[in-house]
Amino acid sequence: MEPKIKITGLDFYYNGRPVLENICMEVVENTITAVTGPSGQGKSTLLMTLNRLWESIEGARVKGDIQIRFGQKFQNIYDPGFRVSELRKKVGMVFQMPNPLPMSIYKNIVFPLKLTGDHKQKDAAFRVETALKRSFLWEEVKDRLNEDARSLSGGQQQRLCIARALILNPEVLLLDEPTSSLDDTSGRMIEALLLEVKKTCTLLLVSHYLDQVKRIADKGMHLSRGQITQEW
Amino acid sequence: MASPLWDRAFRLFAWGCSLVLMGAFLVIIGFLCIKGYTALTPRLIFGDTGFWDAVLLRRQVFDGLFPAMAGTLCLIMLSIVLAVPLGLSTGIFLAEYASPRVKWFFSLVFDILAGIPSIVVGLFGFCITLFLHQCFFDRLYPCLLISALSLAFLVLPYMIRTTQMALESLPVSVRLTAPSLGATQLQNIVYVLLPAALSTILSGIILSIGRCAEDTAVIMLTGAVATAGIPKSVFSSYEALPFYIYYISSQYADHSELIKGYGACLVLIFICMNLFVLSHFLKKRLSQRLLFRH
Amino acid sequence: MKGNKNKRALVWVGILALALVFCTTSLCLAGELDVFAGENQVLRISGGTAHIPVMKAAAQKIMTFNPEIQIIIAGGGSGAGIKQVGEGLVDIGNSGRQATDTEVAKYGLKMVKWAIDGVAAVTNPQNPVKSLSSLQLQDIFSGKIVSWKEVGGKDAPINVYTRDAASGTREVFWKKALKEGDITEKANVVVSNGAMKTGVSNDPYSIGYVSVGFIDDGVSALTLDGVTPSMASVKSGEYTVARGLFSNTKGEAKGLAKKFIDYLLGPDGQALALEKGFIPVN
Amino acid sequence: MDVKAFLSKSMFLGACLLSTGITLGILGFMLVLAYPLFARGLFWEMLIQPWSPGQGLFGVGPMITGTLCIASLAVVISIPISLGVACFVGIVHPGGKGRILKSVVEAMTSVPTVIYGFVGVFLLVPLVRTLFSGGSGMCILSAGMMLGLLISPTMILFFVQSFTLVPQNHLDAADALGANTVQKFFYIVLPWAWKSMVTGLILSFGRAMGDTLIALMISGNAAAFPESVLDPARTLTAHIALIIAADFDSIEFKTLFVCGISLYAMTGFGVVLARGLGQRGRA
Repeated sequence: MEPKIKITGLDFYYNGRPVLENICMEVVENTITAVTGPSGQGKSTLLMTLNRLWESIEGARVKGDIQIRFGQKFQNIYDPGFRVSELRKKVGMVFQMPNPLPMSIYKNIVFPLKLTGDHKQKDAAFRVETALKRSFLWEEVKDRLNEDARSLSGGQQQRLCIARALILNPEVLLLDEPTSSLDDTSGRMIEALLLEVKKTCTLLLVSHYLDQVKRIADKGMHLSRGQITQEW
Repeated sequence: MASPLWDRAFRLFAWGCSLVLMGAFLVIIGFLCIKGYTALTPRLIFGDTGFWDAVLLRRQVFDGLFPAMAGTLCLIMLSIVLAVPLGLSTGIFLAEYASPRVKWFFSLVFDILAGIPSIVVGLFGFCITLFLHQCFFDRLYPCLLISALSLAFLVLPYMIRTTQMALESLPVSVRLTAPSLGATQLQNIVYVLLPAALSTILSGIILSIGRCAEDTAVIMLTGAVATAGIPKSVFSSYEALPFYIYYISSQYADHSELIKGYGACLVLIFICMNLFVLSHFLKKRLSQRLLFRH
Repeated sequence: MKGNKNKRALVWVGILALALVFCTTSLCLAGELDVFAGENQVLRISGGTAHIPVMKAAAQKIMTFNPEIQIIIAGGGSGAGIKQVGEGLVDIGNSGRQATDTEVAKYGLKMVKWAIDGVAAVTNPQNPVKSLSSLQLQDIFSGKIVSWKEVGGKDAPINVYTRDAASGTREVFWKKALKEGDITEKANVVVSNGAMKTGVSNDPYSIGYVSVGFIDDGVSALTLDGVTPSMASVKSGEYTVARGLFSNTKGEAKGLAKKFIDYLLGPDGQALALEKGFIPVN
Repeated sequence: MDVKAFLSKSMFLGACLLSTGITLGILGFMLVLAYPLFARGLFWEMLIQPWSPGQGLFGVGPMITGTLCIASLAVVISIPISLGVACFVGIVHPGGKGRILKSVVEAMTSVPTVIYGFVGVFLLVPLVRTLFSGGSGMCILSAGMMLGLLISPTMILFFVQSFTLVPQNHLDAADALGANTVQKFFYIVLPWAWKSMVTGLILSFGRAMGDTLIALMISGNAAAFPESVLDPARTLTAHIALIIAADFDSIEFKTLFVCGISLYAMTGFGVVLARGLGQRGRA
C-alpha cells in the first residue's frame, strides 16, 4: 500500500481563468481511485495534468508539483529533464469516446510500439495478443485483426483503446469516463476489465456514475469548482 | 412583407436567377459542343501522325493538340512537385506549431498571396528570368521550369490553406490519441494527423492541379509559345492547352483551325471537370477507406 | 515447319524492301533538308507575327525530316523579336521592319531579308467602302472621321483596330500609309496579324491593317489612292506601303540558325513564302 | 529524438518563411524595378495620366479606370444573380434541388477562364454588336458580363456559406412564429450573414480585377478613358499582357510595374478589408 502519485498545490489556469485550485492528493499503488463531480468542474483537466496532455491545448498553464514513483524513486513529472513522451508511455490514458485510429485492429494495438520503433520486433504480435487478452477482446477479434477498427462496436472499441494503452505496460492508467458512451452490458465488461488491470497498474478513474464508483473504486474524491470537497 | 405576394416574388426571384445562371452555363457548354463536336476525332489530338508514333515520341505531331497536352501535363506535374512539399510544410507549421499571433500574421500574408492576380505572378516570373539571364546564366530563357515555378507560387496559398484547414478541423479526440500513447509531436503529425487529413489535402491538391491546367496568364508570360513540339527538358519552351485556345481565338487562319480551337476547349473542360469530380469524390472521404485498409 | 520458315524469310525480305524504299524516297525527297541531318539542337524563334505561318511551315518540314531538332516559334511582334535576339533570349528574331541603327549598333544584329510584304488597310467584306485616299485613311485612324457615311459608306461609326507597340506591321503602316499621323486612343488593340484579321472579319464596321500575306475572304483590302494592294502591285513597287520580312541574328548566324535562314532563302523556303502570300526575294 | 523534433520544426518554419518570402518578394521585386519611376517622381503621375506614347505620356490612368469599370460592372451583374441562386440553394430549396444546383455551381468554378474568353469572342461579342449596333462588340459590357459569369459561382458559394452561419435555432424560432421565407431572409438571415457576404463581395471584386484573359480577349484593349459601357477599355492585367513584348529598357516596359504594384496594392487592400470585416463579424 505504497503511494504512487503525490499531487501538492496544483493550480491549473485556462486563458487566465482558474480551473483547478490547490489540489492536493495521493494515489496508492494498485488501486482504483475515482474522481467524481459535476461536469465542467475540472475532472478531465486533472487527468490531463498527470500526463501533461494539456500542453497541446492553446492558452493553458499549470502550477504546482506532481510526483510519480517509477521504480523506487519519486520523480517530478514537470522537471525540465523529464521527457513527455517517456512519461506518457508510463502513464496511459483512455478517453470518454473510444478513439480508434483509422486503421486496422492490429495496427491500432501495435501503434504505440511503432512509436518506439519496436513494432518490427519478433514479439510484437505476441504483445498484441497479450494486450488483447488482457482487455478481454482477443476471442472476439482474433480472426479479424486486419479489419478496420472502426467497424467494431462501441464497447469493443473502448476495450481496444484500453488494450492499446496496456501494450506499453503502463504503471498508471488514466480513465476519463470510459463507460459513459457505452450501454450497460459493455460498461460492466469494462468495469470487470479494470479490476483485472488493477493488479498490475494504478488506476485513476473519472466518472459521474456514483454506483459505478462504489462498485469498483477503492478510494474516491469529489471535485467541485476546481477543488476537492470530499474524500472517502 | 407578410403578404404571400412577397413570398412568391422572393421564390420567383430565386428561381429566376438560378435559371439565368444555369442557362448561361448551358449555353456556354452547348455552344462549344455544337461548334466543336465535329472536331472530336483522334485527328484533333494527333494530327496526321499515328497514335503510337506520337505517344512514343517517334514523330513530331503537327496540327494536333498532342504537344499542347503534353506540355500542360509536364507543367502540371512540375508545378505540383514544386508546390506540394512547400505548401504542405507551411500548412503543417501554421496548424501545428505556430502561436495564434504568428498564425494571424502568416495567414494574412498567404491571403494576400492568394489574392495576387496571376498575371502579376507571371510578370514576376518573367522579370526574374530576365534578371537571371542578364546577370548569371545566359542560357536561361523563359521555359517550362520558370512557368512551373510561377504556377507553384500561384497555387501555394491554396495548398497552405487546405492543409492548415484540414489539420485544424480534426477533432480533438484524434488529435490527442497519439500523444496520450507517448507520441512526439512529429510522430503525431506523420502517423495520425496527416493521414487523417489526407483526403481533404488531396482534394486541395487536385483543385490546385486544375488551377495549373487552366491558367493562361502566367504561362503566356513565362514560356508558353505557339509552336514548340514536345518539351525535351525543363529548360525548354512548351505548348499548353489554354494558351493554344487563347492563340487560336485571336489568330486562327481558317475555319478548320477555329474548329480545332473549339475542340481544344472541349478537351480542356473535360480535363478540368474530371479533376473537379475527382477532388469532390476525395472530399467525400471515400479515400479513407481505400487508404487505411490494412 | 519448312513452309513456316520460308514464310518468315519472305516477311523479312518484305520488311527490308520496304525499309529500303522508305530510305531512298526520303533521301530523294529531302534534298535541301539534308543539311539538317545529324542536328539535335533547339532553335528558338520569336518576333514578327506576319512571319509565323512561313516559320511554322518551314519548321514542320525540318522537324519531320529530323525529329531530333526542336524549333520553337513564338510571336510577340517585331520589337520583341529584335529585343529578344539582341538579349540572346532567342536565336532568330523576326521583324517586319528594318532594325534601327541604334538597335543594330547596340546588339550587333545581322539582318537577312527573305521576303517582301505589303501592309494593307482592310475592312469587313460587307462594307461597301472599297477605296480610300491617303488623307481619308489618316483622318479615320486619327479619329477625325468617325462615321463610314463621311467616306461614302453606311451611316455607322467606324471601329478602328490597331496593333500593339511592338508591332512592325504597325510601324510600317504608321510611317508609310499614315505618314506618322496619330492613331486614336479609342482604337481596339490586338496583338498579331491573325488577331487583326479575326477582329476585322467579325466586325462589319471595322477598319484595320494586316500584312498582305494574311488577306483572304474574311477581309477586303482597301484600294489606297487608286492602287489595290496585292502581291503584284507590291512587287512592281506600285503599292508603296511595303516592307521586307527580316530574320535577325546576333552577330553572324551560326549553326542551326544559319542553316535555317539559308533554308528560308533557298528554293524550298522561298516557295513557302510565296505559298503564304509573300513575295520571295530570290 | 530532440534533435529530430528541432530539425523538423525548423524545416516547417523554413518552408513557412520561404512562402512568405515569395509573397513579399513579388512586391519587393516590382518596387525595385519601378524604382527609377519613383526616383523621378513619375510613379504617382502615371497613376492618373492618360496613355499616349505619341505625346510622351505613359500614364496607366485609363487602365485603372478600365479595370475598375469592368470589375464593378461584373460585380453589379453578379450580385443579384448570386443572391438569387444562393437563396435558392440555402433558403428556398435547401434539400434536393438546392443540393444539385450547388454541385453544378461548384463544378462551374472549375471552368477555365480562357474558355469564358473564347466563348466571349465567338458568341457574346457578336451578340452585343448586333444588339447595340455600332460598337465593335468588344467593350466593357461584354467583358463585364463574362466576368460576372466567371465570379458568380465563387460569390454564390460564399453567400451560401454565410447563410450557414445563421444559427439553426433562430431559423426554427422564425418558423415557429410562422414567418414566411422572405421574412426569414430579411429579418434573420441578412442581419446575421451580411458581414460575411460583404467579405465575399470584396474577394469576388478582387478576383474580377485580377482576371486577365477575359478582359484581354473581349474588352477591346483601347488605351483611352472609357466613356460608356459600349466603349472598349483596357485593364491593368491586359496592359501587362500587351506590353510585356516591348523593349525592356523602354518606359513602356516600366509601366508594367506601375500596373503590377497597383494590382498588388488593390487586391492586398481588399484582402485586409475582407479580413477586418470577417474578424469583427466573428467577435
